[in-house]
Amino acid sequence: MSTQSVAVNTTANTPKQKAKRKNSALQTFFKNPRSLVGVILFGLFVVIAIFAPLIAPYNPSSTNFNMLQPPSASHIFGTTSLGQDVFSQFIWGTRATLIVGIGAGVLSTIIAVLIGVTAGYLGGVTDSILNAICNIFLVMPGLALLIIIESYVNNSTPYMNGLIIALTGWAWGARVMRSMAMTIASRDYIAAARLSGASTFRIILFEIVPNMTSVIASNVMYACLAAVLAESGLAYLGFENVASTSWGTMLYWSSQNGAMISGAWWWFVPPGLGIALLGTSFALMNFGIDQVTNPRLRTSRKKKDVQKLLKELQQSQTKGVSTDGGQ
Amino acid sequence: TTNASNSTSTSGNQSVTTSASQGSASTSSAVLTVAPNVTGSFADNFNPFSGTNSVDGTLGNIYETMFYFDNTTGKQFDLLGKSFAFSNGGKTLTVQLQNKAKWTDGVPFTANDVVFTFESLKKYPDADTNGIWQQLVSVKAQGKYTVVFNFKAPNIPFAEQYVLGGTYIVPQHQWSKLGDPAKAKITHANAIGTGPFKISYFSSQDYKFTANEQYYGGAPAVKTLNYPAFSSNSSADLALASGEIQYAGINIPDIQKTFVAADPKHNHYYFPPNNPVELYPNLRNPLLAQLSVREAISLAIDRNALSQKGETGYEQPAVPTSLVLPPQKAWLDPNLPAADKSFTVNDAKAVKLLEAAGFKKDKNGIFAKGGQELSFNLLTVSGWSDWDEDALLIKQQLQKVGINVNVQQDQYTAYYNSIDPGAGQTPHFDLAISWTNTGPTPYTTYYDMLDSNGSFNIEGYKNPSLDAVFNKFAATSSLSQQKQYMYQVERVAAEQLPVIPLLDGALWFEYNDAKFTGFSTQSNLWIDPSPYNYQSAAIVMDRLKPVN
Amino acid sequence: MADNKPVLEIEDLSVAYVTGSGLVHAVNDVNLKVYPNEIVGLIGESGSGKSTMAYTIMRLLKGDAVVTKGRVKILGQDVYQLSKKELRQFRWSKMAMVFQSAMSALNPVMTVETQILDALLSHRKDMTKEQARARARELMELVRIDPKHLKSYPHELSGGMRQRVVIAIAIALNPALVIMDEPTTALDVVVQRSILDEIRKIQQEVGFAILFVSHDFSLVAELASRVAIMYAGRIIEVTPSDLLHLQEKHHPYTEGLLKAIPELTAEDVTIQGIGGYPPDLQDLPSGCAFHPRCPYATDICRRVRPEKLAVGDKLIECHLFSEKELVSHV
Amino acid sequence: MSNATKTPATGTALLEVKDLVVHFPIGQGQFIRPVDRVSFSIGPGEVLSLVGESGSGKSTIGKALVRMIEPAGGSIIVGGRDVTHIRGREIKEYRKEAQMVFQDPFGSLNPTRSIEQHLAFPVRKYRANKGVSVSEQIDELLTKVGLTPVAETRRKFPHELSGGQRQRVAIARALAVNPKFIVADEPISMLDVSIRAGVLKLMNDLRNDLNLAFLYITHDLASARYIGNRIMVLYGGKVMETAPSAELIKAPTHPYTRLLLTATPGTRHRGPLPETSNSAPNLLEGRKGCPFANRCPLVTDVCRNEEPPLRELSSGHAVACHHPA
Amino acid sequence: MRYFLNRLGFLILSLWAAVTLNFILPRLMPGNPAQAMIAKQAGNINPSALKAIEQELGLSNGPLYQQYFQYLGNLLTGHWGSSFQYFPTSVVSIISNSLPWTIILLGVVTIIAVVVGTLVGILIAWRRGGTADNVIPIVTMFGQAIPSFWLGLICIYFFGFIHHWFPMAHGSGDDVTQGYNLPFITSAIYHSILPAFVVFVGSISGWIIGMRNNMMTTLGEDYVVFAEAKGVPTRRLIFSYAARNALLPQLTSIAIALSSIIGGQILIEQVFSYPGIGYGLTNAVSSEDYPLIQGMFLIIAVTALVINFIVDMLYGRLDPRVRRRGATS
Ligand SMILES: Nc1ncnc2c1ncn2[C@@H]1O[C@H](COP(=O)(O)OP(=O)(O)OP(=O)(O)O)[C@@H](O)[C@H]1O
Ligand SMILES: Nc1ncnc2c1ncn2[C@@H]1O[C@H](COP(=O)(O)OP(=O)(O)OP(=O)(O)O)[C@@H](O)[C@H]1O
Ligand SMILES: [Mg+2]
Ligand SMILES: [Mg+2]
Ligand code: NI
Repeated sequence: MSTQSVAVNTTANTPKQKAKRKNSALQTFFKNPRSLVGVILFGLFVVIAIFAPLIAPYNPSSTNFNMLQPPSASHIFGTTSLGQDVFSQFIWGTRATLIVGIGAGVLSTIIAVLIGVTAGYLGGVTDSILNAICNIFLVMPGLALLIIIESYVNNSTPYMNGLIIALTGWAWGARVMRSMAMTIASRDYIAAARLSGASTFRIILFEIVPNMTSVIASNVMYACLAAVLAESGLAYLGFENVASTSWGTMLYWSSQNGAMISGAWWWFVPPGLGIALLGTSFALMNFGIDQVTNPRLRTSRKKKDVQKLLKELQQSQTKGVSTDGGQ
Repeated sequence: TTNASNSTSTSGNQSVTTSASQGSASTSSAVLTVAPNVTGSFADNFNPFSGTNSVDGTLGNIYETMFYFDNTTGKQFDLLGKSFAFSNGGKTLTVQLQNKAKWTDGVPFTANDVVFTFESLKKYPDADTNGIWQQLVSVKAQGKYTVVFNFKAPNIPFAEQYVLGGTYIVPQHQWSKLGDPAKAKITHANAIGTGPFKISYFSSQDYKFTANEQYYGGAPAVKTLNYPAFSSNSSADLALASGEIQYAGINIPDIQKTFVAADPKHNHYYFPPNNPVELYPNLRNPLLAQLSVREAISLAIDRNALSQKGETGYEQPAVPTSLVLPPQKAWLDPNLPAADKSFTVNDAKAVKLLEAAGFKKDKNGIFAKGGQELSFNLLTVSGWSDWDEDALLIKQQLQKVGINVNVQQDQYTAYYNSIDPGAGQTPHFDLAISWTNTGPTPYTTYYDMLDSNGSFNIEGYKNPSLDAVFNKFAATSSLSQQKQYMYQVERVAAEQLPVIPLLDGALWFEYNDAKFTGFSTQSNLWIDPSPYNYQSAAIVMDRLKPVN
Repeated sequence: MADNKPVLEIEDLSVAYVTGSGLVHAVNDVNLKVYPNEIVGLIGESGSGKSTMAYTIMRLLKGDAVVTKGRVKILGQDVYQLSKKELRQFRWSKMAMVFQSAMSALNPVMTVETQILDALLSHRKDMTKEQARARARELMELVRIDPKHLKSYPHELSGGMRQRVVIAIAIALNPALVIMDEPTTALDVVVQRSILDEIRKIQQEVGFAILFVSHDFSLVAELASRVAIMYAGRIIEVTPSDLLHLQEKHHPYTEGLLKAIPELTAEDVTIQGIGGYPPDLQDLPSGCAFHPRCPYATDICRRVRPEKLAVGDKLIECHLFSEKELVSHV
Repeated sequence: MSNATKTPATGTALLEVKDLVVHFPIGQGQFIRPVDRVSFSIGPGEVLSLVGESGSGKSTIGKALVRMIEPAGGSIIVGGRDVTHIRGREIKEYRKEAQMVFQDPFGSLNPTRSIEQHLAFPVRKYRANKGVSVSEQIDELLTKVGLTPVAETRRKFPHELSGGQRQRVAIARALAVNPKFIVADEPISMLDVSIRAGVLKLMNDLRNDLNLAFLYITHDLASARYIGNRIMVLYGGKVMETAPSAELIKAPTHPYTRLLLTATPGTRHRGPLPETSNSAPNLLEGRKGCPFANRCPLVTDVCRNEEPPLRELSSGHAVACHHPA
Repeated sequence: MRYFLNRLGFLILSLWAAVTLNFILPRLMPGNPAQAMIAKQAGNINPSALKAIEQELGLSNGPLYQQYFQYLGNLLTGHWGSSFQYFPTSVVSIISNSLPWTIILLGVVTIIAVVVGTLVGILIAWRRGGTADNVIPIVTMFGQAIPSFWLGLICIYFFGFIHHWFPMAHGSGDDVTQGYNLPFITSAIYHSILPAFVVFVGSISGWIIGMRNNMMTTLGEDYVVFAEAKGVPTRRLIFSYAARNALLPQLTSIAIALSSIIGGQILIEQVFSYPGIGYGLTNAVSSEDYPLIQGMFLIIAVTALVINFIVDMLYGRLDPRVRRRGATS
C-alpha cells in the first residue's frame, strides 16, 4: 500500500501556537517586573534626553544666576558656584551621557560582534590572532588603559571619550560573541547555508548574527552601563572637556568647587543619582534579557502561588482538562 | 586670637579622630601639620637642585639661600648671609656670611661651601637652571666668611633674585663626592642642611621634620612639622575644614562657610594678591595685532564676574598696568591717567571701537573684516578649574559684543608647548590665559613679559624703546631712578595692552592658631604668608610660637 | 501476574506543568503496577509524558510541575507522604533511576569512585569508607568495567562505560525498583545491545523490577515482559510483549507505530506513517486524544473519552473495543 | 511498496569515489584518518546506504562528497568531472549537483529565518533563469515535499514546525538547486517513529520521480535496507562489506556485519551477542591490520598485522576480511 | 602540558605586545617632555641644561630600532628611567612604594567580594524565588551602577567629615611609622575600611548575579538531579555537585578581576588619597610624567597578564576536562 497522503497538514492547531510563541520572548521580558522597571526608567531618561531643549528651563552654560542657590521654585535643583542652573545642566547632561553611554555601548558591541563572530566562525589562524588580541584587551584594566590613552589625547569631548571607551571596552563582549558564534557555527544550518552557496559575509550577517540577538542585546546593556560609568569616571578625573555638559563633568565641577564640603548637595547628588539610576535601568534590562535567553534563570513561582494558579486555571478552563474516568 | 578655653571646643571635634587613630595627644600638640599644596604623593627626593621635584620643605626647611627677598613685602631677610654690597658699577658683589651656622651633621658652614655650590653649577650646567653662569664671571672666597662674585655686566635684579636669593647652598664635604648635583641622590636619610628643620620621617604619603636644635637663629619652637599628601583639592579641603591641618595653601571654596565657620576663633585665612593673571593675545595674529581688537576684548571682559564666579571672590580684578596692588603701590606712577588705573566694562564702546576699525557683523553675528571673523581659540589648562571657569565666562562675555571664542583646554604639556614651544619656535595660540613671573620689584614681571628677550614674552611683543628702559633699570641701584623707569613701562602696558590683565592671582593661605601663633596675617603681614613659598614658609615656621 | 505485592503502584496519576500560558497536561489518569523482578516497558513518542512519569515516581519533579491527582506507592508506601528526610533515605534504597544521558548524569569534575561512594555513604551510615570502596569495585565488576576506571573522570570513559557506571550507581543499594529513562538511546546498536544484555543479566542476578522507558518499539518488545504504550500523557494500551505484532489487535495508535517500523528481515518491506502530529498538551483534543490522527475515528471518539478495556491479555483504551467487557485496572 | 527488488540503474555511474582518504589534524603533528581508502560508486536514481557505528566516518564521507571537506587522497568523480580538489567558485558550481540533508531537524534550520527565507536564497541563486518567479518555485518545492498548504508553511518559522516537517523543509532546500545527488545524513534518526516513515517515503518518491541519487547515512540497518539499493558497512573509516541490501541482510559475511545484525533489535532470529570488547577502533594515521581486529571474535594474528583487501565475493558483494563466513 | 605551553605562549606574546606598545605610545606623542618639565621650574632655560635633561630622560635621537633595543635592555635590567615629576627619583622606586598598598587593599577586597558574592549567589540560586533572591540582586545591582567615586565621596563626607567614624584619606595615619608594627597595621586596616567598602559595593553585584545565573543553569543539569536522587546530603549537593561546576565559567571573570587589581580601582584610590598604583597613575597622568606613566602601565600590564596566566593554570586544576582538551578560551 502506498501513498496514504504523507502530506502533513500544517494548519492543524498551529495558528494559536504561533501567536503564542512569537511574542513569548517579549512577553517574558515585559512580564518580569524587574525588566519592566528597567525599561520604564530607561524610557524616562530617553524622553528627557530627546526633549532636553523643551524641558530645560535655561541654557545649561549660562552663568547669569546667583551662585550656589539651594533648590527653589525658579531653580528646582539650585545653582552652581558659577551661577548655572543645575536642573538645566542635569537635563542636558542626560542627553550627553545617554548619547555617550549608548553610543559607546552600541559601538563596542558592534566591534565585539565583528571580532567575536569572525573569530568564532572562521576559526583557525584568524581565530588565534583575534582571540589573542581580545585576551590582551580583556586582562588590561579598563580604566587604567583609558587614562593612559587620555594622557595622549588632549582635550577630549564626551563623544571622543565615548569612542575611546568603545575602542577599549569590546573585549568581554567579543569573547562572549566568539563562544556563541562557535556554537552556532557548528550547527547544521550553517553548513546547509554554505552548501546552498552563501558567502562568508552573508553567513555571518544573515545566519549567525540574527541568532545572537539576545546575547547582543544583553551585551549592549552591559556595555552601556560600563560606558556610562567609565565616562563619568574619566570626566571626574578631569579627562574630558570641561566646557561640555554631561553628568560626568557636572560631578567634576561640583567636586572641583567643593560642592560637598560647602553643603551644596543639590549640585552633586542629581548627576550621581542619575548615573546610578540609568545604570540600574541597564542592569535591570540586562537581567530581564538573561531570563529570556536562558529559561532556567526564570525564577519559578513559589509553591503557594503554583497551587493558586492551578486552581484558577482549572476553574477557568474546566472543559479542556481531563476529569475523572466517569462521564 | 588664641584662647586656651576655646581649644577644647575644637578638640571635642577632633578627639574622635585622634583617639581612634591611637595618636598621643601630648605629641600632637607640638606638631604643626602643613599642606603647602595638593600633592598626590611624595617621592623621597630632598635634592635642592631638583627644584619643584623635591618635596616641600627641602628648600627652606633644610637648605637655605644666603638671603631671602620677599615679593609680598619687599623686605630682605638674612639667612646664611649677613650682608652684601655691590661695587665696581654693580659688577662685583661681596657677601658677608653667617659665622655661627653649622650643617646638621655638625660640620661648620663656611664660605667654601658657597663657592663650592656655585662652582658645581658651573661644572654641571644642567643643574644651573637659572643660567647663573651666563651672567657670572667668578666666585671667590675671602677668608672663612666672605664671598666675592664678579659679573659680566651689572644686573642687580638678577644678582639679588638668583644669586643671593635663588641658589641653595649645599655642604661641600658631602656634595664634592656626589658629582652632578642635579642627579645626586639625596633622600631623607642623607639630607644635610643648615636650615631650621631636619627631616625625620618619610613615606610616600606623609613626611615629618623635627626642629634643628643647633640652628644659628635659635631652635624653633615648633618641634615637629608634618606634611601629609592629598590626592585632590576636595580631599585636602575636607582635611582642612575638619581641623587636621594648621597651615595650608589650598584654594578651598566658600571659605567662610567651609573653613572659618568650623572654628571661627582659630580658623583664619588671607589671600593677598600676588601675581597678575593675564589674557595673552598672540600678537603674531594680524587681528590681535590691532590695538582696537585688544581694547574691545578688554572692554567686554567683566573682571568682576571672573573674580566672583570664576575665582569665588578670592582674587581681585587686575588693573591695566598689571601692577599688583596694594603690594606694589610704591611703584605706581602717581601721574597715571584715571583710565589706566582701573578697568570698566563697556560693551557699547567695544562695539564702537570695532566698527571704527572697519569691522562689520556678519551673518553669524560675529565682527569680521575682509572675510576674517573675530573668532579665536582661547587656551587654558585642563584641570586648572578656576581658569577653565574664567575662560567659559570670557567666552560668554565676548559673545555679547560679537567676538567668538572657542575654549580649548589642553593638558599642561600641550598647553605649555603651545604658548612656549622653546627657543626658535613660534608659539601657536590665539588667546591664552597664563601667569606672569614675579620678583621683588615689578621689573621681573615686566621684563619677562615685555622685553624682546624676556623669558615669558609669549605674546611676541617687541618694543626697542622699552627694551632700552629695562636695560637702564638693571644697571642702577637707585630706587628713585628705578621708579622712573617703571613709570614708563606702566604706561605702555596700560595703553598698548600688549597683554590683557584679568585678575590679581592670590596667594592661598589658611591657618589655625589654636596651637601656634605668629603667622604672617592680614593685620600683621610681615612676610609672604603662603606655605608654598619655600623660604618664607621656613621663616614663618621657624618663628611660630606655641600658644602655652 | 501472580499474587505477590506490586513494587510500584500508580493510581489515577495526573501531572501538569503550570506555565504562563496555561496547564500542560503531561500525565493523565495513569494507572500502572509493576511487580517484583518484572521488566515493564513504557513506550511513547517524544513529549508523550514518559519522563514526567518517571520523575513523578521518583518524586523528583521540579519547578512548576504539580501532581494534580492520584498516588504513587512503592512497596505499599505512598512516596508523596514521606517527609523530606524520609524521602532522602527512601529514594535510592528502595527505588532508583537511570537517566537518559549518562554524560549529563555524571558530575564532570568528580571521579567515578567519588560519585559511587556518595550514593553508598549517604544511605549507609554503618559503612566505612573502605567497605564502600570494596562495594564500588564489586559494582564495577558487576557492570563489567575494569575497577581501575574508578579513578577516572567521566569524560575519560566511553559512552557505553558511562552508562554502565550510572547503572552501577542505580543498583548500588539493591533497590526494589529501577526506573530506566531511555538509558541506551544515545548509544550505538552494538553497545546498546550489550548493555541491555547486561541489564537483563544483573536483573536476574540481583533481582529488582525495572520500569523501562523508551521510544524504541523493538527494543522494549525484546526486553520487557509487559509493555505500556503512552499517548498524550495517557497509557492507552498495556500488552504482554509477545503479543506486540501486527497479527494481534491493538489500539490504532499502536497499530500505526507497528506499521511505521521497517522490518529488517521480512521479505517485502512496506512501511507507513501516522498522519498528523502529536497533540498540544495544553489543549488536548476532546474525547479520545488520538482521534485527529486515527484512521478509524468515529463520532463517539470525538466526544467521549474511552475507558480501559481488557482485550484478551491486553488492556486497551479505545472505542473500537467497547463491546468488550469493562475490567478493573491491572 | 517495495524497493528492495528495484535494480540499480546501470550504465555510467553518476558518482565514482576511488580510494577516498580524509584526515584531520589532532595536534602535535598527528593525524587521524576517519576515512581510509574508501571506494564506491552510485548510479543515477540509486540509493546507497552507509551504515556503521558512531565515529566510523559516515558523515565525513558525506561531507567530502559535497566538498565541505577536502579529501587528502583518492578521487571523487561526479558526472565525469573530478571534483576532488576544486576550490572557490568551482565548489559553488558543484553544489548545484550535490546537496546534503542533516541529521538534526532542529539544528539544520536557522531559527531566525522563515521557511520562505530558507528556500529563497538557493532558489534565487541557482534557479533564477528559469522564467518562473522565485515565489512560484518555492511553492513548487514545498508541494514537492508535501508541505501543504504552501501559503501557510512559507511564512512559518522552524519552531512552528514538527520535526518531520522540518526535515521536509531541509529536503526542499536541498532540492532547490536541482541537484543530481543528495547526501542524507541520518535524516530520520532524531524523528519520532510515527513520523519517520513519512520522510523515508518522501525520499523514495523523490528518487523515483526525479531520478535523484542518494547516499543514505544511518546506523539503523532496517531503514538502510528499506531504502537502499545497496548497503555499505563501514568500520573505523574502512569499508567492511558492501552488497545489495537484501543479500547483505540475508547473507552477511563480515564478522562486524553479523555483529551489527545480531545487535539490531527487532530481529526475531538473533542469537546471543558474542563476547567482544567495546574498545573503539584506532583511527590514527599509520595504523596496521584490520580496524576491527581488537573486537573481532574470529581474530587471528594475520588480522592484526595485515590489512584485509576488499574482495569481491559475488557480483556487487565485496568484503574486507581475512576470515569471511 | 600542552595546555600549559599554550597559555605560556600567550603570556609571552602578550607581554611582548604590552612592552612594545609601551615603547611606541610616548613616541607618537607630540611635544617635548623635557621642555615641559623645565617649564615647571620657571626661570631662564639654559640650552645645555635642556640637552642634559633630555639625555637623562632617554629621549635620544638615535634610530628607532636602536632605541627599541636599548629600551628592552633597560627594562630587563630594571632601569625604567626617572620620573619627571619627582626627578631624579627612579620610576622603579616609586612603583615599589605604591604597589603593596594596592595589592593588599584591592587584593583583599576582591577576594572578599568574590567569596561573599559567590556564596550569596549560590545560596539565592538554591532558594530561588525566595525573598533574598528577589531583593539581593536588585539592591546590589543599584550598588554596581552607582559611580564608585561618587559613593566614595559621599562616604567620606558622612562617615569621615560629619561623623568622624573613619579617616577621610590615606592608607595609614600620620602618627604611625610604616613598617611591621602593630599601630601601623591597625591604622592601615582602619584606613582601608571605607575604600574597601566602596569597592565591595561596586563589585559584589557581578559576583552574585554571575554565580546565581551559573548556579541556576547548573541546578537544572541532570547530574545535580541525579545526585539529589542518589540522596547526597544537601550541603554536598550544593557545593560539590552544583557550585563546583557553576564556578568554572566564573573563573574567567575571577581571572579578569584579579588581573585588574593593580589598575582596577583608580577612582577609589584617587578619592581616598590611597597611596596605591592607581592613584600614582592619575597623578602621573595629570602631571604628564611619561616615564612614570609608562612604568605604571607596564607594571599593570605585566601583573595583569601574569595573574591571568596563574588563574588559567588554576583553571586546568579545577576542571579535569581542560587538562586534556587544551585551551578553551
Ligand atoms: N518544565 C516544563 N514546563 C512545561 N512543560 C513541560 C515541562 N517539562 C516537560 N513539559 C511538557 O510535558 C510533556 C511531557 O514531557 P516529557 O519530558 O515527560 O516527555 P517524554 O515522553 O519523556 O519525551 P521524550 O521522549 O522526548 O523524552 C511535553 O509536552 C513537554 O513539552
Ligand atoms: N573536523 C574534525 N576534526 C577532527 N576530527 C573529526 C572532525 N570531524 C570528524 N572527526 C572525527 O572523525 C571521526 C568520524 O566522524 P564522523 O562524524 O564521520 O562519524 P559518523 O560515522 O558520522 O558518526 P555518527 O554516527 O556519530 O554521526 C570521528 O572520530 C570524529 O571524532
Ligand atoms: Mg523523556
Ligand atoms: Mg554522523
Ligand atoms: Ni589620615
